[in-house]
Amino acid sequence: MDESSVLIGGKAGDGINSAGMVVAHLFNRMGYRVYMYFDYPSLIKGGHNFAIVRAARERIGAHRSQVDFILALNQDTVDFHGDMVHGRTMVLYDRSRVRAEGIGINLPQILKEEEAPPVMGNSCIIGAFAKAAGIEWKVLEEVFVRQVPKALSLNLKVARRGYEAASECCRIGSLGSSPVPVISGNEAIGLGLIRGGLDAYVAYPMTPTSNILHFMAEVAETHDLLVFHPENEIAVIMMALGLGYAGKKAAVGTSGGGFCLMTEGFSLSGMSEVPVVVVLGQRAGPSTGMPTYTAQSDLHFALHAGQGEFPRLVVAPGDAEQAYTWSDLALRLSWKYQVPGVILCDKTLCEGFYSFSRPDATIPRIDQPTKASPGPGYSRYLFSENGVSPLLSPPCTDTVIKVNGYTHDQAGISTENSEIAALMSEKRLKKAAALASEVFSLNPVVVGGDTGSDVALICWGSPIGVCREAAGSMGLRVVQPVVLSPLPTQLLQDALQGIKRQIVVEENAEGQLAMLLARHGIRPNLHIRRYDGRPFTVEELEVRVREALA
Amino acid sequence: MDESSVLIGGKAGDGINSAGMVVAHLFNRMGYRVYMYFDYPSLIKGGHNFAIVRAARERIGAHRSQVDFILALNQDTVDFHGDMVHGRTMVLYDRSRVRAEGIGINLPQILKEEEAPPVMGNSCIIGAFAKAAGIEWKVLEEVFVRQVPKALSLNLKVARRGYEAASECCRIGSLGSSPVPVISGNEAIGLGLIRGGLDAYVAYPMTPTSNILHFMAEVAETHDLLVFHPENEIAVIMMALGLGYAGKKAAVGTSGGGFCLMTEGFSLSGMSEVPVVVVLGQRAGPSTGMPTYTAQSDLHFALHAGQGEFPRLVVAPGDAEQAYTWSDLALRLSWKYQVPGVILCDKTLCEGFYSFSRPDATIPRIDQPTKASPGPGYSRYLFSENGVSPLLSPPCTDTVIKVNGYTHDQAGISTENSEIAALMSEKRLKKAAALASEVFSLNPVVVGGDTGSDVALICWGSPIGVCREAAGSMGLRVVQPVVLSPLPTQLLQDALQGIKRQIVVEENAEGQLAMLLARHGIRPNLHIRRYDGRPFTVEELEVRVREALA
Amino acid sequence: MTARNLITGAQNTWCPGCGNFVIQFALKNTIAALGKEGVDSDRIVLVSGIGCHAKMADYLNVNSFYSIHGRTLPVATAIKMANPELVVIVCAGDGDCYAEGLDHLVFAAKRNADITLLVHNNRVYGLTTGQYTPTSPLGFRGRSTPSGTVEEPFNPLAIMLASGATFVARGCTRRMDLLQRTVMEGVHHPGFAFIDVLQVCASYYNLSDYYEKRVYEISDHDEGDFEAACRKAREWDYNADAPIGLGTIYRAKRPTLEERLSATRGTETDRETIIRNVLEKRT
Amino acid sequence: MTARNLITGAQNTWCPGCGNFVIQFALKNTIAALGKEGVDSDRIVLVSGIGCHAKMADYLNVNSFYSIHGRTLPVATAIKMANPELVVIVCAGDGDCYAEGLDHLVFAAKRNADITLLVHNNRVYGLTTGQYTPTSPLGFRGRSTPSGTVEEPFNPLAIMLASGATFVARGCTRRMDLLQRTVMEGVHHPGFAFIDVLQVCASYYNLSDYYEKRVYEISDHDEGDFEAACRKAREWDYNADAPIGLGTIYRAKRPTLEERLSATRGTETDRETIIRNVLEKRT
Ligand SMILES: Cc1ncc(C[n+]2csc(CCOP(=O)(O)OP(=O)(O)O)c2C)c(N)n1
Ligand SMILES: Cc1ncc(C[n+]2csc(CCOP(=O)(O)OP(=O)(O)O)c2C)c(N)n1
Ligand code: SF4
Ligand code: SF4
Ligand SMILES: [Mg+2]
Ligand SMILES: [Mg+2]
Repeated sequence: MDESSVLIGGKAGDGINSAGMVVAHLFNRMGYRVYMYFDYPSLIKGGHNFAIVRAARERIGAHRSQVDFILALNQDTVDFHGDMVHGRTMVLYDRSRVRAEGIGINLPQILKEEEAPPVMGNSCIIGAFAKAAGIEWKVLEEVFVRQVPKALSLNLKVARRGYEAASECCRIGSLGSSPVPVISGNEAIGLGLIRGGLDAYVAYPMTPTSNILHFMAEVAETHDLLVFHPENEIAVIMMALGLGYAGKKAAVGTSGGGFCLMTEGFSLSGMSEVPVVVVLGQRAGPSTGMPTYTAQSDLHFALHAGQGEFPRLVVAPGDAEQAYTWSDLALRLSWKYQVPGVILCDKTLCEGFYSFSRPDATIPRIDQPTKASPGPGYSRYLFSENGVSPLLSPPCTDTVIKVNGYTHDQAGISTENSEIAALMSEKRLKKAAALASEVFSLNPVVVGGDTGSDVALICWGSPIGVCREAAGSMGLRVVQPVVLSPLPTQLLQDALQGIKRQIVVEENAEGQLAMLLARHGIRPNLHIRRYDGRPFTVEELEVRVREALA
Repeated sequence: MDESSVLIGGKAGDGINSAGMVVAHLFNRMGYRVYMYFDYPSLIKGGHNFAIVRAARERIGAHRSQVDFILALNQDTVDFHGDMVHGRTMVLYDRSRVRAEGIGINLPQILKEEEAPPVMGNSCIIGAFAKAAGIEWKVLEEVFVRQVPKALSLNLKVARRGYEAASECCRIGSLGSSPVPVISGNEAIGLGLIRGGLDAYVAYPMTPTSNILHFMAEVAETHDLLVFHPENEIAVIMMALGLGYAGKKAAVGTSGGGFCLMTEGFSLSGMSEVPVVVVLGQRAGPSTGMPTYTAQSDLHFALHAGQGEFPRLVVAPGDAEQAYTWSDLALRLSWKYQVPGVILCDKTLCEGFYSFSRPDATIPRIDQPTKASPGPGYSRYLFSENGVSPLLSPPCTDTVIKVNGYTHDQAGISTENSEIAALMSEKRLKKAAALASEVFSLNPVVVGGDTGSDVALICWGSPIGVCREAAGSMGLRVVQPVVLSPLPTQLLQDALQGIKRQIVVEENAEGQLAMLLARHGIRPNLHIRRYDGRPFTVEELEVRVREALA
Repeated sequence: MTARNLITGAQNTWCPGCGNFVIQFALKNTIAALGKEGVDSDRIVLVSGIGCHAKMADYLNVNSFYSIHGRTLPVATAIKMANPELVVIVCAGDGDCYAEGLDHLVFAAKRNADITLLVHNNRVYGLTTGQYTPTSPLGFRGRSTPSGTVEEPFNPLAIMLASGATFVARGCTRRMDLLQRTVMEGVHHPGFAFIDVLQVCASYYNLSDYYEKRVYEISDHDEGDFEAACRKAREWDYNADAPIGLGTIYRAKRPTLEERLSATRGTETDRETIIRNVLEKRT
Repeated sequence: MTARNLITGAQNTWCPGCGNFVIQFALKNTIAALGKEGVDSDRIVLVSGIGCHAKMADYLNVNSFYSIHGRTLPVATAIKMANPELVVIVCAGDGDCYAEGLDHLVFAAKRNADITLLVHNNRVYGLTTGQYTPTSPLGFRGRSTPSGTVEEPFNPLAIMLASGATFVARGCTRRMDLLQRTVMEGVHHPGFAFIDVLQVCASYYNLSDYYEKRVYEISDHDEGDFEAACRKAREWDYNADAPIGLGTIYRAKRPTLEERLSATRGTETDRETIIRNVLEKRT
């Protein structure tokens, strides 16, 4: 078997997310590349959670409409996902609570016999799954040793009981490749920022980026990183700017509602030229919307947030490697050009898990601008050819460093002089141009699929995963602008050369990328949109593409 | 003489704004239509302020590069405005402080003799101006009686001394038309909102809309209007939404920085369908920028503020009549379609003064949707053909009225159901479509100038005044979309029918209207932009248009 | 109005053992009791923030404004300003009301609008899975502070007293009856009623036993004595161990915001008149 | 560093008679005195909000972050967290710090970052031409309240004490010397130093005579006694007439935010190591 999909479902509190991760690591050990989608409502205990783990020979970033195994810890897992069942789908379930056909395991009884707590039910069902899927016990043991942080031996015991209670129904073979790390999009962003030189991370919790805060806080237990969670998002961005002024590279993370509160500071970043990087994790809006469900509906908000005109970097990575690469680059570019940056992601990317191959070798180097020299003559906003002024942070001997959110002169003193105001506005335009030309050289438009096709799927962000697959299976070209501001229009046009039909695939209702392209003279006429909080599956997209082309 | 321009300048604290208004009213009494531009830095006492009063036979909304009279209460008024002098410019000045050529008046001596306080210097110089301009004393007396609120007789005495000290150098004749009200753009907005049914105005002070707050607070002394100034702009918009929920029509006013803080509430308005109207007065940004200077650089921010997708109304009136009309309409439309609305204005409009002829007869009627019926079956978010649900406010007998910023079902209860989420998203799209079709019928695109020309000036907001004049003198068409969201694309295309060269005139650096038009397939290739905080003058625009066409 | 089921059909998604059930019960009973006093349930408006606490808006079958994180109080104040006939009750969280939107809390106390605030103070961010809040003790290990917080908690009661609140009380979900009495007192209080409810979070900060051992009902205490109220409020600092008094700590009489507003407001209602008057002055 | 003119060439645009000149003078002298103590002016960072007060950032020739309305304190706290070597002084307005950004003030007190805050409390919005602020007296007729406000002022000192501030003081621009001493004490205080400066606004709320008659220098007062500090803070409520004490009201010792942060922080600095460690665990 070349690929396999497993759905595991249960109540919030049953540990579905970690169980899914263990399943993912079983495949990982056997040399598969995995992707995991985790679906959960906004509540803490109860309700219905499920994870879909998909394993394949090649790198993937999407799940399918059907699954080969269902691991049911509650009845909902069987009842709600009937449409995902195909002829050979095997259901493993907790016999004590679930009525289904397949392999029933009496979880409570096993747990009771082993004196294990209820949350270990998932280990037991995983054991059963391993057996059913013909996965060797050794593999499971290895994975548990590495991935189960607490009560390993009891978990193993319970898993063994599950293993023994089930029977093999197929055999998922090892592929021989070595395992690679499996990380979430959030972790990829965090690691990319750290690689880019991050000194501090400031955030107020908000799905889907809270886990970056948790991840960074954990890293900071051993690593020299400042992680702070203040009273609200206004404080978050203002602290980041204070840190930036004082010479620390700082990033913040939030979602749309929190970003609203940051917009005033974001504009201050634009004017004061104190950089900051905002990780903006999109979720279904408007307002609180569906906090744990996905969307791509904040693109134009990110492009235009904050009063007045100033250059900004907006990157929208679509998978873990891109997230790592572009978080690194975003931090470097924001600092180099002294502009605010946005890493625009979404719940699917943030909380999805991906097999991760370090792309470090392919990450372009960003040269740093020439160093500033301290001294009484220092001007924080010195005019220069490309608009970028040499940057210093206090304390510097005999140097006064003034940053200012008012219109200011080169020294940073407020002014209302019309000529200086115009020059400073032009300084910002020059920085935008310089940033755009550097972006041009960074491969900001990804072209994939069948590059000979005259049909292109155009997408941004996390749907790249599903688009790549659909394009692969249907022989289409895929074009993904990773940088959305400054938009690499020329490269996009090149990428779309020879294309007769352009289909924009987006997870929003208004067609936000389509709008942006139209503004730049690219006017695709086919659109596929989904706006119910759920990401496209491979099959769904294929059907929609066929419909669109019909 | 058909028109006349007067510049009066002095320190902040000299009462330049009110002095300008008195001069404006002199012309008004004589049947002229007036426009006043007031230029002041962000400080309370000192510095240099000036007002340019321009009077003409027809309605105007811009000032010229040159003036016929300069009334100088300080030396700066002479020194800074040398470029505004033409061959016959007459300078009247305070001889004790200013060196100039023209008519010098010894203000301190007159004030001392009349035992008048220093601030009455402006009355004295106005008296001198009236004499120099050949304006009858009776006119001045009438204006003072109506417009000088305090110490009338002393002010008149001082003015008389000025009148007597000067000599006539020309004669500005009466035109015979009756005087009309002279109001600021801010007042026009305030009155329009009141006409539209406003119950409450909530604001935190911020230039250039603070004066709406002050105006409304004054109105509320006699009128049954709730005016409240809370702790910050977050409280402002949340209070407005609370008022809206409880059945009061509420508007708020701010500028870009304050609007940033409102964006989260704005998105909540979109989701909860509790309407609110935001008066967004643009000023030079980013960030604090130049708080008392003008800009048109928040268009895209207004169009895209707030996470998620929801319909919004954005209107950008350009003069006092439009401000009155469209503030009225904005309030009515926001309530009818239960969407947030923005009245996008700028410092030039807000703090400029305009002769105002009530346009009430031409304001279209907005029908109200059918009434909701209370009772246990009431659903706040009932699905309907055009997406608009019947609106009720508590208390209503046996009726539970739930509004919600989460994705919700028809009853207003939170849901994460994918079908309901999609349907609610479509409900919002339907409202957008319904709003767009009503906007279509409201004459949202103003076409003026020489409609036979194949060159068009395209503008939005306050530059309509200067564009109208330049178009008039140069024989061009003028096209002004007053509604920017939903953009009346078809009407714009109609308005641009037969146009060979389209020049977009904007007071920003990036060409925000041009971007918006491009997105909708209208791609003008000529651009005139100013971004130093100052509005275009008639002559400047004429020169720039000639350059652009060359 | 006709008798009404005060609970909606919405599925309840609080964790088993969550203190929010107790608050819901207290509120339901309070609303029912108000009905008997002649306060029609149609006149009740519930305003909530965002967090576990806020789900109350889905569960109670009364008018509600399910608002955004931290912003309950300006909404509630405005509803009361719009229509003083409405009885406005606010359910806020400690993250919500003590962190995200703390400023509004101080201003609500300062303004004395006649609304009742229940802070579901579980001393943790519940819905975002367990981070510290302004009332978590020093060193609290939450998901954003795995090595422990670096801040002492503040004492919300002390801040409320300093801000001019006219009714300051504390409840605990381990003491349902007392809580219900306190809520009723709060609603009856003419002015801003602040109730800090120590709410057990079963999943992220289960202080059931801790509270069980320390809480007591305040008695022999002069609610009108500001100094005594301050002492009582400071008895426990939300950090170190101490007895935790429950009940009303302070009560004072001051004109409400609505009363003062209606005293300064004009009466002319004809819009055409007002427009004409203004334009006349500007001519 | 070389001796430096502490005043920039920027044109000063405060009104004649404005109390801000006095604060500027006090700050300039403080910075000069710190220089003599070995605190290099290069290490001073001034953070300001937006308002008349904030122009200090243009006028003092030291490092500065001219921030936005109401948001000084998170900026200042972060600068100190980033580099504890810096001496961070904040000039905020009463509209700025008591209205727009009040939440940050409470949290600054709670966190005890070692920064010094001067609130230029002119009890009015100066730069936006005269509206009431949270410390304007009840009935104040400003441009947004022509019939008088409907709110009592709050007492910022009382709120600071309730919020855990470790240094609470009051100054007045009518008492320049005392103000300067108080500022110096604030800067020397290891922790968050809060100084409410009663600043005369010559144009919109000239209380020169009012203060002249009522202010006195606090003496015979135990700055370490919290209860005494509360009484002293409440002596004048910013509303009714009462003697107005100036000087330091409260002082306590508590670890600073920076100290606590550095105690919990890891030490590994090699980025590649950390990335590899994480990825290893995820394989
Ligand atoms: C502006 C904003 N920031 C962050 C969030 C994410 N968020 C939702 S609930 C919550 C915390 C809730 O904690 P608390 O208010 O204490 O309520 P509890 O869940 O404990 O009842 C947060 C941070 C949000 N919804 N909005
Ligand atoms: C978010 C925001 N809201 C409003 C303003 C407008 N504004 C500028 S200064 C100011 C008031 C200043 O008052 P205060 O803080 O007391 O300072 P003062 O001028 O009295 O020194 C306001 C409201 C702003 N700049 N930013
Ligand atoms: S997380 Fe805590 S507060 Fe939230 S529902 Fe569960 S027990 Fe209650
Ligand atoms: S308005 Fe008041 S605070 Fe502002 S500069 Fe003038 S006197 Fe000073
Ligand atoms: Mg909580
Ligand atoms: Mg002030």
